[in-house]
Amino acid sequence: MYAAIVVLTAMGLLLGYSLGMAAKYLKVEKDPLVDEIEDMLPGTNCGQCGLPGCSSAAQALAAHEAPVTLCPPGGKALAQQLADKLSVSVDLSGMEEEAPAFARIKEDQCNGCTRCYKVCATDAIMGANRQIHTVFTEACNGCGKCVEVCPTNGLVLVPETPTLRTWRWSKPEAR
Amino acid sequence: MTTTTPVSGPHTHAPGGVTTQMGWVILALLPATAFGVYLFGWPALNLLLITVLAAIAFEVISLRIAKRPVTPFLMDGSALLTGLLLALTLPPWAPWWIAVLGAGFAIVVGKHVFGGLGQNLFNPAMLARVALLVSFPLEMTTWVTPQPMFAEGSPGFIEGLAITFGLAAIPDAMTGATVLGETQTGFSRDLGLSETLPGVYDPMQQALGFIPASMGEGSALLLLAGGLVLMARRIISWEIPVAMLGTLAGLATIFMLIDPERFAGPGLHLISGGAMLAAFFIATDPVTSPSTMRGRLIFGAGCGLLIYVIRTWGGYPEGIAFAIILMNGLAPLIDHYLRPRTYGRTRGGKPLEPKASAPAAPVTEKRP
Amino acid sequence: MTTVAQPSYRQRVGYHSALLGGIALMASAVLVITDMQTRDTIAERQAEDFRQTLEQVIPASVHDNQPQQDTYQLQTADGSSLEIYRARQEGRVSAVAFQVTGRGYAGPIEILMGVDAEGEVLGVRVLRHKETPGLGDKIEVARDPWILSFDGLSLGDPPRDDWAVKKDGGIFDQFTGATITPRVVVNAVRDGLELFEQHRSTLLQRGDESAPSALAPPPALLSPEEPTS
Amino acid sequence: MLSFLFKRRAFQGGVHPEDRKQATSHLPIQTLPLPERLYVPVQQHIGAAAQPRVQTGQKVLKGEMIATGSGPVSAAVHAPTSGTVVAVEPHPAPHPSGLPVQTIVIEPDGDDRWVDEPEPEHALNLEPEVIAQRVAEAGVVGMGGATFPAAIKLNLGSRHTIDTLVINGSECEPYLTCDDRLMRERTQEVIDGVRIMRHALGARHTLIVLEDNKPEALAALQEHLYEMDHLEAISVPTRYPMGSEKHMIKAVTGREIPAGKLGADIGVIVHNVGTAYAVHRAVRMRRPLVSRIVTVGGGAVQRPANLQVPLGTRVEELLAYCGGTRETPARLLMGGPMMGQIMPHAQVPVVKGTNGVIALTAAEINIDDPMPCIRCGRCVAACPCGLMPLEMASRIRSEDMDGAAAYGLMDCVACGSCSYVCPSHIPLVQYFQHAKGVLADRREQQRRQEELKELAQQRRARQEAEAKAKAEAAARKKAEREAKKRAQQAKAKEKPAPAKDNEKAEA
Amino acid sequence: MTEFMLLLLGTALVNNVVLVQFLGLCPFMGVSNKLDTALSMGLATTFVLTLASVAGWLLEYFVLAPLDLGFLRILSFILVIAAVVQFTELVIRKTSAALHRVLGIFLPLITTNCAVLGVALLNIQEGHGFLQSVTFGFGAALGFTLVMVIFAGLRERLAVNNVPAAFAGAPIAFIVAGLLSLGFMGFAGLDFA
Amino acid sequence: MTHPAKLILDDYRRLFRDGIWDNNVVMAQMLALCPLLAVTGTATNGLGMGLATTFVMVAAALLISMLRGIITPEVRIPVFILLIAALVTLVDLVMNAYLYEMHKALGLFIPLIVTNCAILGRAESFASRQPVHRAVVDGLAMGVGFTLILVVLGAVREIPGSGTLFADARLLLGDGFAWMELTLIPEYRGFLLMILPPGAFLALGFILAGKRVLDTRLANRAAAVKMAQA
Ligand SMILES: Cc1cc2nc3c(=O)[nH]c(=O)nc-3n(C[C@H](O)[C@H](O)[C@H](O)COP(=O)(O)O)c2cc1C
Ligand SMILES: Cc1cc2nc3c(=O)[nH]c(=O)nc-3n(C[C@H](O)[C@H](O)[C@H](O)COP(=O)(O)O)c2cc1C
Ligand SMILES: Cc1cc2nc3c(=O)[nH]c(=O)nc-3n(C[C@H](O)[C@H](O)[C@H](O)COP(=O)(O)O)c2cc1C
Ligand SMILES: Cc1cc2nc3c(=O)[nH]c(=O)nc-3n(C[C@H](O)[C@H](O)[C@H](O)CO)c2cc1C
Ligand code: SF4
Ligand code: SF4
Ligand code: SF4
Ligand code: SF4
Ligand code: FES
Repeated sequence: MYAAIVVLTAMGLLLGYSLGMAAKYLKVEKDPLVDEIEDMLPGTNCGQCGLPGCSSAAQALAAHEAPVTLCPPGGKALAQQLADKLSVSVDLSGMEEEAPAFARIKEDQCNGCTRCYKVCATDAIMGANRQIHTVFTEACNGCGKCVEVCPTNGLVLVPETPTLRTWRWSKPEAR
Repeated sequence: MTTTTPVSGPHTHAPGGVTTQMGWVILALLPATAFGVYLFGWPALNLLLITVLAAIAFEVISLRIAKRPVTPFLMDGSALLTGLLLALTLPPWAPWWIAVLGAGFAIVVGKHVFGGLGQNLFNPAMLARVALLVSFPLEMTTWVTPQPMFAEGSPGFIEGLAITFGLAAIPDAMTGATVLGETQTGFSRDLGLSETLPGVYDPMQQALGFIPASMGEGSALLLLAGGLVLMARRIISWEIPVAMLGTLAGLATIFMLIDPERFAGPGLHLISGGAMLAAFFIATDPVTSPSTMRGRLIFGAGCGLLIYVIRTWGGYPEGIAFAIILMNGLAPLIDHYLRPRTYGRTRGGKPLEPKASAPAAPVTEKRP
Repeated sequence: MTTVAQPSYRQRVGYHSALLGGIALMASAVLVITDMQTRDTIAERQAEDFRQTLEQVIPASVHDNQPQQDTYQLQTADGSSLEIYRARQEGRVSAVAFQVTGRGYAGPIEILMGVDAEGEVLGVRVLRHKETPGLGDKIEVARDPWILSFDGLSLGDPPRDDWAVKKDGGIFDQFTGATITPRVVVNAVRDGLELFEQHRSTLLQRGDESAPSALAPPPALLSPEEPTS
Repeated sequence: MLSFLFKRRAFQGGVHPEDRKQATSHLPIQTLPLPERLYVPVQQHIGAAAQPRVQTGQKVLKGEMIATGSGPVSAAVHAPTSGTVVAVEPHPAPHPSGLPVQTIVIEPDGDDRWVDEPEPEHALNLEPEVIAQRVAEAGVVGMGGATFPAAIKLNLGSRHTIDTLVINGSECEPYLTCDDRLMRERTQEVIDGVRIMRHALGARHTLIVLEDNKPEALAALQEHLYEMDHLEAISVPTRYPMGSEKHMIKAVTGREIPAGKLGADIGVIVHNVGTAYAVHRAVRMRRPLVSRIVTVGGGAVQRPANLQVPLGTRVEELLAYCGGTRETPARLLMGGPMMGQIMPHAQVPVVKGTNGVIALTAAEINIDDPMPCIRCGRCVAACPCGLMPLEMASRIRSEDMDGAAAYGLMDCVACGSCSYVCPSHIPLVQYFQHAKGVLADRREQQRRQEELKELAQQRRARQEAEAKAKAEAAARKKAEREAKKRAQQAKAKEKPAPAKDNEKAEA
Repeated sequence: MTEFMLLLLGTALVNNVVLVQFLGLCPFMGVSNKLDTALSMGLATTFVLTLASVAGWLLEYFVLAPLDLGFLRILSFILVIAAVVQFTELVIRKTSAALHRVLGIFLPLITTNCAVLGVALLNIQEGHGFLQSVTFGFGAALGFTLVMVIFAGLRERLAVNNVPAAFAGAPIAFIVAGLLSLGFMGFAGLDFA
Repeated sequence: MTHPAKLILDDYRRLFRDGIWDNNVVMAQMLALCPLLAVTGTATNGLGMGLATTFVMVAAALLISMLRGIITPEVRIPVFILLIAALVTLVDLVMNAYLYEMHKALGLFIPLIVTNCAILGRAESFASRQPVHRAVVDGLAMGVGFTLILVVLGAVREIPGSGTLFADARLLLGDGFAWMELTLIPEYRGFLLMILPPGAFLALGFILAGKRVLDTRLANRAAAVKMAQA
């Protein structure tokens, strides 16, 4: 009977020892995942995800604390990429592929306060103090921050007007 | 002259649709079915009708539950075909509840839990047959010798009903075993083929169907004819039947040459146990077989191999249903790994190397 | 849990080792005690289990010993050995039990049979089989009394040719739709009886000579080829 | 017995749609009278839209350039007749969406007067670059349907070695007979255009390839070709999509264009016969592309015809000329029934790529409501590109666009063979078009995101730099202040303990 | 040789660990969404299972049996398996970073794959010899990998099919596993005699 | 202010709700499948397995939660496994000695409680981070949830499969429980498929689908109620 105790204790000691050594000499370095994810995010730190910016979003994602669908500017495509990266399965069918929208300044209401100019993360708004501002559509990511700060409600988000170039075939109805 | 939603081309279509295809398959099965009904009399007709009607009823119920339109899906004829094929593989005098249970399993578990037509991964009729076989081996292995309709001694209409509805037992004198069952029983008594086969196996009778068997097992010749019609109409492809029957015959020949006492020859394998039905009508079920040519060759060969292995060494006297279900399971893998070569790419999917300015085009010589 | 700061001694390899070792020590200690507590009971249970089966093929009325402890290795003609359990009445071998195997429909069928000194079947039970439930499993006494139909039969009664299922011209019932299983069992029992007949003298006389003992004699002492006087 | 199964084929896959050409193949080309107004879109080709260079009210002459090509891939647009520009405004495009596109509306004056009357040229003496330039000036685009600016393809001879020029006269779409008639009626002009192109490309071999259902055109061509010219007309089996560049090359040269490459990369260039004719007009006659031949057909049309039509004519005029429709067409198409586009209404204009105006009855369309895929594999067998349409479609249906791409979505030429044979009548091509659109959107979005990221980083860098500069400036100021203070203090009290000051500075 | 081939076939097909013996079902259900992952998991399991069979056999016949410590079997086997898994991970990490990336995340899962412990215990219960144990372990792993890959193929198809909402996901996966195991019943009683 | 005892009770109620329905080992976590499918030929076997597993779960939760202070991440898993394995061996030995018939029926699957993924999983994710009382209640809840699904699946297979319910309950629970053994359909030959391996998978598939339907119904109803209130 003592054999039992001896054998098992010895095994325990041995295993504990080897695991300890393993832990010591084969430490996994810091998770590179966070960086990789951060690279995938839009990087505009727009805050639409409700987190203080893309790098915290990346951390939350890596820790599986945030859904892969968190980033509206990234859209469905990003959600899919993130899902693949994190090997989680998500049902994205509910996620609307939102048509991108752009800010437009109603010129008659702009008083040139420059507030929108200051919040825009991508420098999409041009204009000087006390002059009518304009939005450079190519650089606008539709985050809507400028709309929020405008004191005269002079900014609106409008969807892109469809053209032959942006027109797409719809998905057929399946039975 | 205005179209509301734009639709993409093509704006024309080849004749025919799903219903047409199913219709042809049913048509091609009719001669063998009619002959089977004639051979096994009223009980067989009852069973056929019950199976088909039950299949249709379960289809309607399932569609209702799934809140899908009933008419278009019922009209496609696939439920009818599933029922018909199942009926053809049952013992012709099996009781009614076998038919109902089988049709229910095929349509509900085999088809509609997957989402209905085209979504199922396994052949519904074969699933039902296997489920019945493992659950009710007695009923599923009680075969009768042919009792042609209106012939002397064969059951009349009323007796037929009695047999189907379990009110009258099948007279022992009328029961018999299929050839494959007989050989298997023989091996358990240490009898070789030369002792078991005489008396139970006559190639001609077997091919015509005058044997204790299911309706779809006998009349191998009629089934072959029906299958060839389907092939000619391009409703089924040639790959699966050829590969399956070829493999089966090949293996049978090889092993027969090794030990004729233990291993039956290709003739017996091809015309018994529903090999013809399976090769032309069941393994070719488009939904559950691969969709590429090479895939179908592999699929057919796999069916042949498994049928031979299970028949010869397995515990069950027949291998077809099992083989087909197993190969159905492999079909997605086959389709995944055996894709056709894409134009401009290697088989592996890499772009071809550009053959910069090859020598003179070969056809220039061909001026008429 | 990972973020909790660990005291430094916990990061030493020795600590891991000791921790695992210590827990292993405690675990093994507990198990050793349990083992000591249950070991005998388990052995008893197993013995009891077997005794009950034996009891079914050798009724208690024909013996006053413990047949499961009175074993004997019979060397059969094909060179293998067969374990024989001997029942004794006042030291004389009154019956024996042994195992026979047949190849059934779906695998081997292991059968335990008891035969009395006259060569009459005392009882037959199936120990293990893989036959189809609902079809071949009627050979289990719990499902069907069919297996009891062997009781009291012997090689001569019925005559040898009648040791077969009815379908093969014998006297035993087959089951509807399953002939193979009963056929195999009938054949196996008949073979068992023939084996008994063949070795009858060895089986019975051997027992006569040696005094009843709780322990089976070491096989080395028993060489069946050796004629007994 | 099974030999029919193993017949070697020019290319794998393909289908045999009923060709239905007999209604128009015997009808000579008629000239459509000038309509009241012409609607000339500035975008009639692949690439960037042309820039209008006329104003409302301006008079224009036939062949006058009214919009210039802009950017590397673009094509000029010319006035189809003489008249007045009455508007430059958005007008429904000949496109399934019917979305508006910038259009120059011209009211013809009825004179149909050319800008100039140049002499025919000895085109074969010209340098290849000059030929290409003339073609570009004439606004010639591929007339086979792709409408790729022809000059760019003619210039490829300078960068690639082109050994074979293939002239695509296969016209594999049902109903269409415009190329057939062109080859039969203007044989010499076509051949001349071919020679010019061959000269521009420096190709050694030239093949004019026809499907074997156009024996008259083949005979007409062969009559005008002579042996030593290394220019020959051959026929190939009739099988859709023989006209597709990739498959035609495979059929006549046995070569395959590697994925992602052009025909030029393997030394072959394909041009349509209509393009050849347009090149002849442009280079030899110095006439820009202002009209084209259009087949008006389909069961719903009273009197099908082959018409020479000024570009910008509205489709309804063509139909009216042909006696109108006998029943409301179930679908009105521009192009053939396989690859043609459905038109939202008949008020869209004929453009450079319009080879047919087809009004189909429901019976001709023969498309039922879609059923689920039964995995019959017909689409796989039909696909000339060796794809598995069913797998791509099922992935697209479940929104797995990347999965579809992995199955070769981008190798699909949208020929429609798969949809044509599908017994379940699944609109496979539309699935593919939809998915290609989604993927394009995604690429576009990704590109934007990259740009935006860049912008955001720049801004951040700028802000940081500014902040740093500010901080530095503040520090400098502070230091200066301190220094001043110290100087003042030093001045004020000549003898304080200097150590104390040092300590403060350090802190 | 034939004996071992037959044991191998029998273990892989006839008594398939997953579909017939009901072992290793959690990874079978959990890691079979994607074909590639399933294959990797199968390979990792094959390695560990074979090694665990060997280790278990050695432990039983060199330590436990001589010392009459049958009751410590479970305990010591699972410890050995944990060690084998850990060891495998170390080796793979040291030798091939690429392989580790593919198999790495699965290795910890294997410790709790009951097929590993189950097969090691079955080896002892059936009284297999050393070579038999190896064959049995390898065969079981082969069977595991086989059905895992087949199942993953089927599930990839299911993912793009139109399965009703009530059945989508886990329910239909179980039903498919059931139907597959119905097919595998065809191998029951397979007897190459 | 809510009484602290009520708070604790609410907490326990949540834990039980989780264990039995919302986060059920089988129906939500998809773990512990092997014993589940393997032993549920009859409801009785399911019950036996469930009780044994519950015991191990509770005891493991207790021990692990108690030891959580001294265990280091490096040897965490081996320690857990070691503890669980010891407990299982204990159960094995005790059942072998005192519930011999049941032990025979459950066979290989008693030792395999060790690798029952659910136990280790729960130890990792719950017991090793929670105070003893919560860990134990959670273990119990998970165990009960597992036992329930075992019994339900056993019943779903046993009734059509052999026409009985709780056959041989006497062997597990003692002669006092003979009343539980019901023969629902006498002289029934049985839909064998249900007790064969395929039946196990199929039955579980349908049970899961049933739960899905029930859950959506409940969610819809809850949503409707909320709508009505708003
Ligand atoms: C699924 C299945 C299970 C079977 N199980 C058994 C069995 O357990 N025992 C048996 O003797 N025959 C079994 N059979 C064999 C057939 O019933 C066989 O035809 C019969 O044993 C031959 O005997 P018969 O002369 O009574 O027809 C089974 C057959 C099938 C298809
Ligand atoms: C499916 C398909 C079918 C085509 N059919 C024809 C055709 O019948 N005739 C034709 O000239 N071009 C056809 N084309 C276009 C050719 O691929 C190619 O673009 C054209 O012949 C090049 O000549 P172009 O640039 O002069 O138009 C087809 C393209 C595709 C993808
Ligand atoms: C799900 C189901 C299973 C059945 N299983 C059996 C069966 O195993 N054996 C049987 O004789 N009848 C079975 N039946 C049929 C009915 O019990 C039928 O009434 C019965 O067979 C008639 O009795 P008889 O065959 O003894 O005349 C089943 C019916 C259903 C719906
Ligand atoms: C050539 C052909 C063979 C078929 N074979 C079967 C069959 O063996 N079993 C079956 O249930 N349905 C068969 N069907 C019908 C149909 O494909 C089947 O109901 C689907 O599997 C249900 O989704 C067949 C259909 C065709 C066209
Ligand atoms: S919503 Fe997207 S872009 Fe905006 S901060 Fe969050 S992660 Fe960055
Ligand atoms: S929405 Fe406004 S703030 Fe946001 S990117 Fe566009 S212009 Fe800038
Ligand atoms: S042709 Fe249609 S039904 Fe057939 S496989 Fe292709 S998509 Fe499916
Ligand atoms: S449309 Fe695309 S997928 Fe369909 S046949 Fe043509 S090339 Fe193949
Ligand atoms: S219980 Fe999870 S793998 Fe067996």
